[in-house]
Amino acid sequence: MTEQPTSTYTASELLAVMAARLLEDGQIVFAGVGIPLLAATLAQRAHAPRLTILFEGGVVGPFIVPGELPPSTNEQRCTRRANMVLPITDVLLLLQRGYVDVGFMGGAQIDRYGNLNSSFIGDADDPKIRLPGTGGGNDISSLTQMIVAMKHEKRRFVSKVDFITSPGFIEGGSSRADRGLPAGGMWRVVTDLAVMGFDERSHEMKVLALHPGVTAEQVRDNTGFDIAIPDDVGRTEPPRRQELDVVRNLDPDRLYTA
Amino acid sequence: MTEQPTSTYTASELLAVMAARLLEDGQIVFAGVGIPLLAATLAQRAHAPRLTILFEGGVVGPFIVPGELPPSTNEQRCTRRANMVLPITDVLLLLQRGYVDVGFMGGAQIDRYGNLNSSFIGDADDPKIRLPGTGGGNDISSLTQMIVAMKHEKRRFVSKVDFITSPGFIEGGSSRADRGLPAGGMWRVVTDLAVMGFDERSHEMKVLALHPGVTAEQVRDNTGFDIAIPDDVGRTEPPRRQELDVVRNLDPDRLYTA
Amino acid sequence: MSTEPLVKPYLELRRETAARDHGLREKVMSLDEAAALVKDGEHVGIGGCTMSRTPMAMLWALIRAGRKDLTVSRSITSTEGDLLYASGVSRHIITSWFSQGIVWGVSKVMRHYTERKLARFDEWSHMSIGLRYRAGAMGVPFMATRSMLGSDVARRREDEVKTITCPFTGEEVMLLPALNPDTVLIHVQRADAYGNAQLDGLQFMDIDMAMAAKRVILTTERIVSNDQIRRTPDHTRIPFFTVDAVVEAPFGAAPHECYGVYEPFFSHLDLYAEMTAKDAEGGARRYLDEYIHGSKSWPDYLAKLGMEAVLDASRRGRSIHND
Amino acid sequence: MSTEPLVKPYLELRRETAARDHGLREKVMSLDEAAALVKDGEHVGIGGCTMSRTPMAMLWALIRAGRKDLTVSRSITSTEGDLLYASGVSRHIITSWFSQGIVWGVSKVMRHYTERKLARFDEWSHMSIGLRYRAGAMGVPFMATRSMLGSDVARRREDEVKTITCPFTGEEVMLLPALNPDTVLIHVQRADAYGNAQLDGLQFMDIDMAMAAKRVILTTERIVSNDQIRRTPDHTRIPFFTVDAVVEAPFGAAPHECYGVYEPFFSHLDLYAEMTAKDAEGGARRYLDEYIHGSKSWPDYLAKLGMEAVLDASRRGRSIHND
Repeated sequence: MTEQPTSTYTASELLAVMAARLLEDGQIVFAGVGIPLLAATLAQRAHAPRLTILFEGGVVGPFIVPGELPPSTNEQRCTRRANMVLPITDVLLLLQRGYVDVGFMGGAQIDRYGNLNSSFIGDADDPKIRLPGTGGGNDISSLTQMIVAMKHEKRRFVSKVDFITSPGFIEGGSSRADRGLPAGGMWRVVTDLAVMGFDERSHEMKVLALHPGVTAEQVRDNTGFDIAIPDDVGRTEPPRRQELDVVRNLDPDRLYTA
Repeated sequence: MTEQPTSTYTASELLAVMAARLLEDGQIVFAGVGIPLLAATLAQRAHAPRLTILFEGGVVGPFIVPGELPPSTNEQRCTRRANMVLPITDVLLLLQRGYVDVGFMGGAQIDRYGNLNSSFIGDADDPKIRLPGTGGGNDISSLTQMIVAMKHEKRRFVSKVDFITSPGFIEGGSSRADRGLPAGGMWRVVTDLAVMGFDERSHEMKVLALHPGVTAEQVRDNTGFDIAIPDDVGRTEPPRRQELDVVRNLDPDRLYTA
Repeated sequence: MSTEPLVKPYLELRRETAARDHGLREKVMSLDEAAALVKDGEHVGIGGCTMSRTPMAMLWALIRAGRKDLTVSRSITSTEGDLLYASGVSRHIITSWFSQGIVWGVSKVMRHYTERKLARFDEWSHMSIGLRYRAGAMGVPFMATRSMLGSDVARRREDEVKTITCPFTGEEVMLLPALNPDTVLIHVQRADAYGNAQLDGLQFMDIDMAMAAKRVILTTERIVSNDQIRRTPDHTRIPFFTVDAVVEAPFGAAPHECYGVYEPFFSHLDLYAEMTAKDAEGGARRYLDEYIHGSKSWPDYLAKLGMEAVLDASRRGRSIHND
Repeated sequence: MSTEPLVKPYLELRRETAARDHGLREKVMSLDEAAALVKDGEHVGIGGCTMSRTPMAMLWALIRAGRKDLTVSRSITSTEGDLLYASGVSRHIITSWFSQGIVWGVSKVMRHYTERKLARFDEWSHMSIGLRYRAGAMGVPFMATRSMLGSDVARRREDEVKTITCPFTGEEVMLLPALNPDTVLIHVQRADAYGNAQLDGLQFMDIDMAMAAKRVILTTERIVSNDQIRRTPDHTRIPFFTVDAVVEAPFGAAPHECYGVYEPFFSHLDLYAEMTAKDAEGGARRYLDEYIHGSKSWPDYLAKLGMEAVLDASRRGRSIHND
């Protein structure tokens, strides 16, 4: 597998690598299952050895064993060599208390203000699709700074989500704080095409950097709303083989990176 | 020691024995240090083997080892062979949740409505004596049915306590519930002279039974308010040697029964 | 029972709790005897989370007993929720997330019943559910939170939550209503005959749930002596007086996991996902007929999972103790 | 610091917490270095209860460092409270009960300073203090309670508590203000160099206090490896990121007890009671001079207690593990 050239990687491998780079050493990250768990573990091994991962099941600072990825963040595989395990309510309360530096989750649908929908496609009272729901997503996004990792598709990047499961900046401007959420907010959205941030004042999503070989047009074509892309938009460094090796070593069965 | 005739016993030994008899098998009793701890342990050994004792330090269902009485209910001596230990706040919350059948504590000063004062002798703003305070006493008496064990003296049995540390029936009648305490209330007061209860409606203290050799007059002389003593007032059975033996075996150094 | 008030009045809570037998007494019984304690229409809280310590043996017994119209609450709901919907044991689930698990995608059974309005799925944030149990456990009518404000999750619950201005800080906070289930089902690694339970590893919301409930049914991998419990009282997480039934049910969380004892039965869970992928309702019904109603006893259900699967899940489960 | 609001505004709490270093890093230092972290006038919460796990070594260092005007809170206050009053480290203690212990009667030192209005003793019910720490630990401005209502204990705190009508049940409940101490001092049986602490036996209010505080100073009977902690993560009670200092202090709670390690030094406590019985102020001052200021190091303080006393307390302490 280490023979594989770095020029070939799946979209989700790219996602994991680019997301991992956003995490800083010494932070406490509250990570969801899937790409976030994978990316946080990669960061721990690549550049942030003192990064502490929290899992919703009630876990503080575990190490994920390669090839033993959990089906959710609530099974024993999430607790290997943890510093502490505690009740679900108490690990979530760490967000409210302010100990979490960054929350990190996937997303099904996001809008220009970084609101996430994982509850209903269509009208909530008569949905086309009933999605699994918030889990801790609403708590994480309500209470701390957020990174979201997701596929960049028009149907996922919409002007206004059908339902605000996990609040971003609501209607932009000061509306988040006005609704009773003075802390936290969306910080970064990482996709297989680019890295997005939010305007300081309007809190509208904007592109910060494009991934290798990706054009501004591609991003526009795959975004369901008019997204700002500065002419001097940044470029991300291509995934390094060492990064991809870690990802593939962690997820040999492509459980999260299919 | 077992040679000692049952006719001789100290006031506090009598107190312990008479108080123990008020506890029923299968109950959960929240016991304070001193006579309550001693009496609850006696009850466990005498007639209530399934009695569960709770201690404020965070202990569920321990067994006290004879001769190893704790200086408070917050030391390891309180945890011997316990079913569970838990944080102080959580053991006190068992009272609020309603799992405690009876609270059991000592008292420095009590009034006709069963209010207890363990905070100030004299004016609270300029006290003659600053007493240690409530501890869990206020919580226990606010949230469950109470037994109080104390010496029967005029200065301790007053018409109105200087300060309501642990609420009884406040000003009698429905005043306890009116003040926001719908549950619990004083049930029994045991002294070295008698066993007292409270009138169903007025909630004034009244004598239920006199201890062996004690006259109604003695009780009146040692009570600082006009206390009801029915002509057909009951009589308690004298302490049985087996009961005294247990007490003396538990407290050979007379730590609580001096 | 929708006619009941959202939050139980304090005196009623106290009366119910006082009426229970608080004595240290043996409570060992069979799955069927325990199932008979649960009444149709009750609110039943389910311990564990997702695929961990789900009281599957107890749910197996409730489904077979034909229990109906339960309102069910759980932190996160997985395959057991599908079976509750499909069996009719419950058509009303209060939870924060509902699907088999991310690697199997969105539950087709959950979608079938909710999208056709055949069943309710009341969505709350994960912490909100935990705080509702905690308020119930503490004997207070509400718990304050700074989460869920401003979202549509809260908007859909607007009849069940209150927003107030904090009298100390002037800040806006949300009050969540206490939740005191009629019955709570919890599976643990070990408990004594009185109901003192010691949990290893992840505790989820089980401790608050046990304290909040009117009745607790424990299933346990093994029943140990009270002396063993008393040797490590600081490991006891659920006190006996909250418990009404203790059932010894080895592998009682299969095909889900029990920390340190066995991991999820992945191949069986893949099979279940396949069965329900095309025809959700029919697949779930087939699973109920073949595995739940089709097994004479809990060990018989395990036999259907297969000896190899049991050994494999155990090996993986115990591996948590390897260096 | 009486100028501060009773309850810390949420954004200030968040800013303070965000400003702390959350990284997994070594925090081992000496008693004197740890004492230097505490500033005059701070609110300092003291872990343990009565004569259990009182962080005496740390208090020894604070008294010697001449710290002044601290506001101190604790669940129940024993002899350490006398020494804080007498040394002037604190003349304002918030607690539920204050005396050496029932067997020694009412504290003459507490009486001397409070009755002469030389010091404040703010009395709260025991559960109320616990719920105030818990609210602080949870990041909410208040906690509801059904206790303390209607008593003079609450009346004396009427500027600090609020009574509201529950929006769900219409019942009257009391709201207690969150308490977030500037510094919390906790003594434990073992912790690693990062501050992950495992407590044996009674936990008192320590876990909530650690979570509520802006700064936590841990003293520990022994520092163990992080690997040892990670082998039993479900026994860790205080997570490293709440902790700012780890000091190895064997017998760090003497002459009080540390569960499973040593019991109270009863003869020394009798001696202290005698010293303060006749002349409370003078007796306390003599104790400070002779034992606190008169010892060059913590081991030197233990030497003053005497080898026999140390051995006897240890024997009794370990006896908890005997059958």
